[in-house]
Amino acid sequence: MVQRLKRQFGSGLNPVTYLGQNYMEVDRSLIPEILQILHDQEQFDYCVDVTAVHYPERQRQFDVLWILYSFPLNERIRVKTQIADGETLPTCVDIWPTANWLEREVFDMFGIRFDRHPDMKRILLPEDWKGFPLRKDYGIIQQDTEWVKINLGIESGQ
Amino acid sequence: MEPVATPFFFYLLSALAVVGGVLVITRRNPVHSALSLILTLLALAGLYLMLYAPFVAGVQIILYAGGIMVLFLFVIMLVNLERNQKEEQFNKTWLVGLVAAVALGTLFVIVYAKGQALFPERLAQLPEAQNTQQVAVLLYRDYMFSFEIASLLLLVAIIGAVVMAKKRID
Amino acid sequence: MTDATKYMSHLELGERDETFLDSNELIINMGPQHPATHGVLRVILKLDGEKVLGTECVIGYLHRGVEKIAENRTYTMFNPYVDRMDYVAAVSNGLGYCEAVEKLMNIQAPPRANYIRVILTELNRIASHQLWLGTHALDIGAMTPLFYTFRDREEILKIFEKYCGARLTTHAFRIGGCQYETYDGFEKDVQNFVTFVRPKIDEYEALLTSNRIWLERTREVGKISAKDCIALGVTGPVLRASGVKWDIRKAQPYAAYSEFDFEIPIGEKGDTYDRYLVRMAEMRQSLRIVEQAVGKIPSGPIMAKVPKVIKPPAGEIYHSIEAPKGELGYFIVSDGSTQPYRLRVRPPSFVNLQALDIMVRGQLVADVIAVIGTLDIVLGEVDR
Amino acid sequence: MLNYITDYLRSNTTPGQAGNVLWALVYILIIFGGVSLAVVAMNWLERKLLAHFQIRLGPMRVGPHGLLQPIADAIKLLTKEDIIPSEADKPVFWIAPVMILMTAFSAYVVVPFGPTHAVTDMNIGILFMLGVSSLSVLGIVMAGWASNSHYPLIGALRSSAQMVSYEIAMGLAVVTVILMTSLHGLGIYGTGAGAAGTGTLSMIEIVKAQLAQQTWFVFKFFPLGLISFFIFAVAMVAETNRAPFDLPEAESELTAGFHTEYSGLRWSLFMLGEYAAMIAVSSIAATLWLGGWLRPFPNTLTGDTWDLVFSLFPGLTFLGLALIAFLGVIRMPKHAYFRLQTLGLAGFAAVLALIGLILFIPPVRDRIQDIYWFIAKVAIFMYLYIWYRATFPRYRFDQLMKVGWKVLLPMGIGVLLVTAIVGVL
Repeated sequence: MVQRLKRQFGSGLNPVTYLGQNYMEVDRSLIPEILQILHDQEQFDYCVDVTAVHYPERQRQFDVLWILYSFPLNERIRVKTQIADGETLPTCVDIWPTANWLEREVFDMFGIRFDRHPDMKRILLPEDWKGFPLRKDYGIIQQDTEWVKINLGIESGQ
Repeated sequence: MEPVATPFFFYLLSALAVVGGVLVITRRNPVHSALSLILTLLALAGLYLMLYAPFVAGVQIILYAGGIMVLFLFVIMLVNLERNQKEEQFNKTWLVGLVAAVALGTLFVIVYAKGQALFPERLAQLPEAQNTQQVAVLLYRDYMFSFEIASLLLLVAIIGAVVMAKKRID
Repeated sequence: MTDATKYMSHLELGERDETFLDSNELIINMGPQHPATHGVLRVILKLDGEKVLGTECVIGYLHRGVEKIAENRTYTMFNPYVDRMDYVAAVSNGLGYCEAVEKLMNIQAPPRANYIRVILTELNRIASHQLWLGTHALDIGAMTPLFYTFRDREEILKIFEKYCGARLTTHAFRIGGCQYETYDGFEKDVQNFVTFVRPKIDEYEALLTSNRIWLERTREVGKISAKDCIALGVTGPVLRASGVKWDIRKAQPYAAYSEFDFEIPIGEKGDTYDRYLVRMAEMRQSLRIVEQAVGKIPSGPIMAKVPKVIKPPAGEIYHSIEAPKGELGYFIVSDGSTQPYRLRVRPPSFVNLQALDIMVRGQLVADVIAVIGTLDIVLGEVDR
Repeated sequence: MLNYITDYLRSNTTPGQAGNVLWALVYILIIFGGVSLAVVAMNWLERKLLAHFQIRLGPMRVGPHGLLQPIADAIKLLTKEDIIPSEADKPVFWIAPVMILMTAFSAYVVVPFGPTHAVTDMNIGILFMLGVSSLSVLGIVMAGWASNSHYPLIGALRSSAQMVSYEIAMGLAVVTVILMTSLHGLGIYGTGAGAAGTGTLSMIEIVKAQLAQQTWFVFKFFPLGLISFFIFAVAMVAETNRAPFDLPEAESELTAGFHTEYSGLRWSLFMLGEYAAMIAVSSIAATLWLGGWLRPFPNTLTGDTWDLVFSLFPGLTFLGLALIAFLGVIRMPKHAYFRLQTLGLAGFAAVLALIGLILFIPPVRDRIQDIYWFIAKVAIFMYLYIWYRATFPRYRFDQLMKVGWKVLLPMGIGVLLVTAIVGVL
């Protein structure tokens, strides 16, 4: 299967196996097409998870991952792509409805927007939260410090 | 049963009924009006009891106070109240209403004055215990036909209400 | 009430029932302080009379930033944190995490450790299902099963306490195996528990399974098809009740599950009643596993050779297990240091909760409660 | 004074019937006090019984076996802050609990605890009871509306819809019984002297008809009486909003239903009203179907011996209770800490035993019998109420309506028709 995809997409796709788990690194431009093919033709009917990893020192800061599973094949695969800060991704809610909340969580935690998502807003954090906590440059006591500055008039609560 | 302080209870109940009636039309809040109406109805039930008509009193409580008024309250609660409260309470037809009320009142007075002879000096001494039977005999023997017609009319009304409330069935 | 409308954006999808008496639409907030939402779940309901036109879940009240915490702790230090996600099935959480890290480091827990893990995890699954049954029945109005299930769950917690000193957030496993050897009489305790609880499960069923009111309340309520389940990523008993015979313990066995003989109970219709039956059957299957495991528990070490400082090589791993609620996955990215570079938890409750909307549309308010109960969510895991 | 009392006790009428205001007042006070006390006792019993159904102990701390718990509860409720929501409609919010309490208690005016033990023998007795208990809907609607909050409003709407619909089934079941008072059909049921009842709505006359026809109406025209009894027994649980029909108070859905916004004293008035209403409808059921104050087997087990045996029951009951209490004393932990509690329980047992012994004194024994059997029958219903609550899940609202309109109502009409036909045959 991976070979077939490799033939079809050439250099945009790089299949890797690590510790017995398959994943493929895919170019950002190929993402919508590959996800669609994985769902329609390769029977990956279950989207386990959508998540992201932040590498601030890289040019394209984010790895976005789709963890997929196929009930007929009993097989897992991960699709991975790199995007820069501010770049958006197409939503896959219309392929796997489950991606709805998962993508919202990615947005909530990393600030990666998904185009055409029906309800792109924060999910776990309050609407007025500042910053995206799972980015590496997000200071964990920043919120706290700000609060004590405003409310208690001291520099730091730590 | 030996009557107990009859005049006192009569005036008490009548006063309650009148006060309730006045409250019904003066309250701005429809729920309050409905509750006042219930007060009136209960006072009337008391008056029926004093007239040795316990069955009528019981029916008055069950049907009017317990049944119909609850439905009234239902409707009032479901309808948006805020708008009703802001509406002007006495609209321009109050004059007509007043005239009608005065006319009705005069009618009562005239009938009472002219036809006083028609009313018995004292209440006809119906045995209280047979009141229920009396009502039954009247309804199901003497006036059976009109009674059934009336119930048929109510049935038609119910069906009509359901049909009207139903918007459309696809 | 007013700010609820802010969240209503996608609720316009609900169609209005115009076939019968016109009535007011009502927006009601269920929760976050509500006895039937099992924690701090807030569900905004759009109602037509008592009929649900749409729902919107507002979650995150219990968000503690577990994934961010993981990035600031070493692998060993993070281990107790996972217990706090699904706190009624803490052992399963720990198992998933330990196995994921072991896989990343390419070490194998010794067989005895695996057996202990299986026994405790399955006991925990029974405890979790018992808690679910009690609260679910309470939501539907049957008070008594709650006390029965809590009485029997207590026996499991006692075993946990004797084994590792904690009852709820057990932190029973370590990366590479188990910290503690079983105490004297552990096998006997577990064996006694199995014989004790079998008739008790029949007792729960006697109260509910053929109770007319229970049937009316749960049959045809909150139906979800297998197709919808898969599309929405719903896993666990909810998926199995819809007729999909899928259980990670069988599909991709971990720990020592391949060595036991058990069945995957499935339902047919995917309604609340089927989910109830599936969970009841699962308890019995778990008892079977526990019985087998206790019978042939091997001797040997309980800890693999693990370096003092846990420093997995750079790389990434996804490992998932069958938690009582569904697929619990850990995705760990390591950069070769002592702390995970990124740790993602794939929580079953969070994903399953998404199905609430589709399950309750067109049903009544009372069914929302039944469905929230039957989804078996734990808010600690939904919000993390 | 003493003469006056003895005179009255010898007479054969109820105080209301005799136009005896003083005695009517005394009865009203006794009933008010007695019912309130019964509610308090029910409170304790319900908690205790539920606890034992649910493998718990229930209240154990306040007094021996939690006997003083209701008092502690009452003190707590009375001293609690009384909150009225600022958006509430105050006058209506005030009246609602009073309304419920009033209707619940005024129903007792016609309850016959014995042939002479009733405030009055109203000739529309049963109609009066149904009417007055139907008024409690008003109280609920008022409470729900006045709170000006969503949950109470929905709770009140549910509750009133439920009560209005079950009233119909209830009424049909009652009408069946009223028919039975005048019909004795086929000549095989009750042909004793005076068997030809005249048809009556009076509670006392209904019981007398059962005596005359030598059968409890639950067994009359078997199984018609039983079916109508069943209809009433179901409708009565729904009417009082108790499990499994406790939707208005479904705490998992509507928190506490129509009294969500109430607290302290006013809330306790609701509880008092609810329990009083439970006892009231139970007494209707006992009167209409289970022969009211009549002792079991009034016609088959006759004769002085049996009379004596049955008249010993009240005393024996109290002695039995005393025995249970004494067993409790024995099982109390032998520790200085529990000494006071043990003594208290022993005292309680002694009081029970004393009452039991007093009830064996012949004049008391004879007078108390009717009341004893009546209360015993009502107590069975109260136990059933608690039992239901421990066992059943809750119906959903539409299912509840379905049960009311599509099961009980047709059944009620059917039973009524068949009774009429069987009766005139």
